[in-house]
Amino acid sequence: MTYLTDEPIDRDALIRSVMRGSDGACALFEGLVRNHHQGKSVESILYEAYRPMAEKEIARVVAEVCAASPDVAIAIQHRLGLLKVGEASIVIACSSPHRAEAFDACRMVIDRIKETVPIWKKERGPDGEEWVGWQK
Amino acid sequence: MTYLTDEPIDRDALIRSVMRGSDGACALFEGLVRNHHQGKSVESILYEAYRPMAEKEIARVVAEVCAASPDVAIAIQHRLGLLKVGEASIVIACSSPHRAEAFDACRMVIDRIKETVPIWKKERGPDGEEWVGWQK
Amino acid sequence: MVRVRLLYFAVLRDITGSATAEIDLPNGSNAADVWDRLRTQHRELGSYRQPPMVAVNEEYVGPNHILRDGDELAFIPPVAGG
Amino acid sequence: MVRVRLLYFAVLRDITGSATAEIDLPNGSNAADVWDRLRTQHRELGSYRQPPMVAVNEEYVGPNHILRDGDELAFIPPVAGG
Repeated sequence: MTYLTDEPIDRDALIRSVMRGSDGACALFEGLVRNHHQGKSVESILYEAYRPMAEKEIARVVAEVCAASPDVAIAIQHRLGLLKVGEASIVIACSSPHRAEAFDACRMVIDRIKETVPIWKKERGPDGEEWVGWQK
Repeated sequence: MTYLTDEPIDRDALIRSVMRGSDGACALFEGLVRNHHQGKSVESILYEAYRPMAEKEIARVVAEVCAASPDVAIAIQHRLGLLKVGEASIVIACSSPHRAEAFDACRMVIDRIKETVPIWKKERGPDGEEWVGWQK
Repeated sequence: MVRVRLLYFAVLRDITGSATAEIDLPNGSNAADVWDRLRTQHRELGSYRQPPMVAVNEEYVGPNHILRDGDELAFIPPVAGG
Repeated sequence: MVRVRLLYFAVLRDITGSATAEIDLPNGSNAADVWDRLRTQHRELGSYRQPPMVAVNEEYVGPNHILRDGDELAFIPPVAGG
């Protein structure tokens, strides 16, 4: 499986891929490009990755969360390239027999991805463009 | 808005209805008919509601959660009637500028709906049928 | 006397065999009194001394809520939505 | 001497103006040494004494990780995925 994609993310396909007859719950998280960040107006975001390493790091996050919650099935797609406001940069689907595990896993996955996966974003707006997290 | 429906739930429409340009996160919860419950095999579930009261109680849950998290937009559909394994009985979409509020709201909504909304389910399987939660 | 419209849902509809009933009650009757009457009529309810949750006019109320003429009363079996 | 392939991403690619470079280093050099060299070449990095996170061969390592011939080295600016 590849976790990175250059195309719009197919949410329904992702959910279908994790659903088993034994699941009573599916928690989904979508990260969206929003129209502002730290007081600045945002029009689009360019996402870039160190692709092979990002794939490995996401796989590591999945393995860790699955080890902690063995009943959960997890699917993830992270989009790269230029995204407009309202488009999904990441979709995470977690299914489980019970909802607590599905919610916990979904949250743990997004928290960890934001910490370690080598993906960057450059915000573009009327005031110019800037790599997020890098102080000039 | 009506929260109850007799048709399969349109997840994408629900998500679209909560998404605003200021949102950076959307958390979704789906409750699914699963193929087992308390050791018994399940083939389908019949959902029934005290409709006008259930609508009011869901609206009350939404109002409470929105009061606690004013930045969150919430959409809910609960399906009634006969559902097969794998079908969604409820879909809850919560969008927010940041993910913590979206996750918290989504979880609070499903927890409270399960506590107070007058909806019942009758599980059907090879061993017969039974109203869930009612001890014989 | 007050006349109350009683709604039966889910397991209670299965047990009573009907979805609604009109019942006449002495003034000052409460929901628990109606439940006691149901228990004497349907032996499947015999072991349920306490009524399940009670709704009057689509709002939850306590079991001692006094019923008024024209009220819509529903006993709410354990809910299982979601 | 060891030869290392250096990858530049995001803000570092913008600053250096290239995506990759081959660099030769004395034996025993570590990632922090390479960062120091970059800082002398690009004044935009002057105030960043500590290197950002370091990856060698697609795995995170510490800044004192000794580089070997043929290694792929990447400095990882603050990540912003999700």
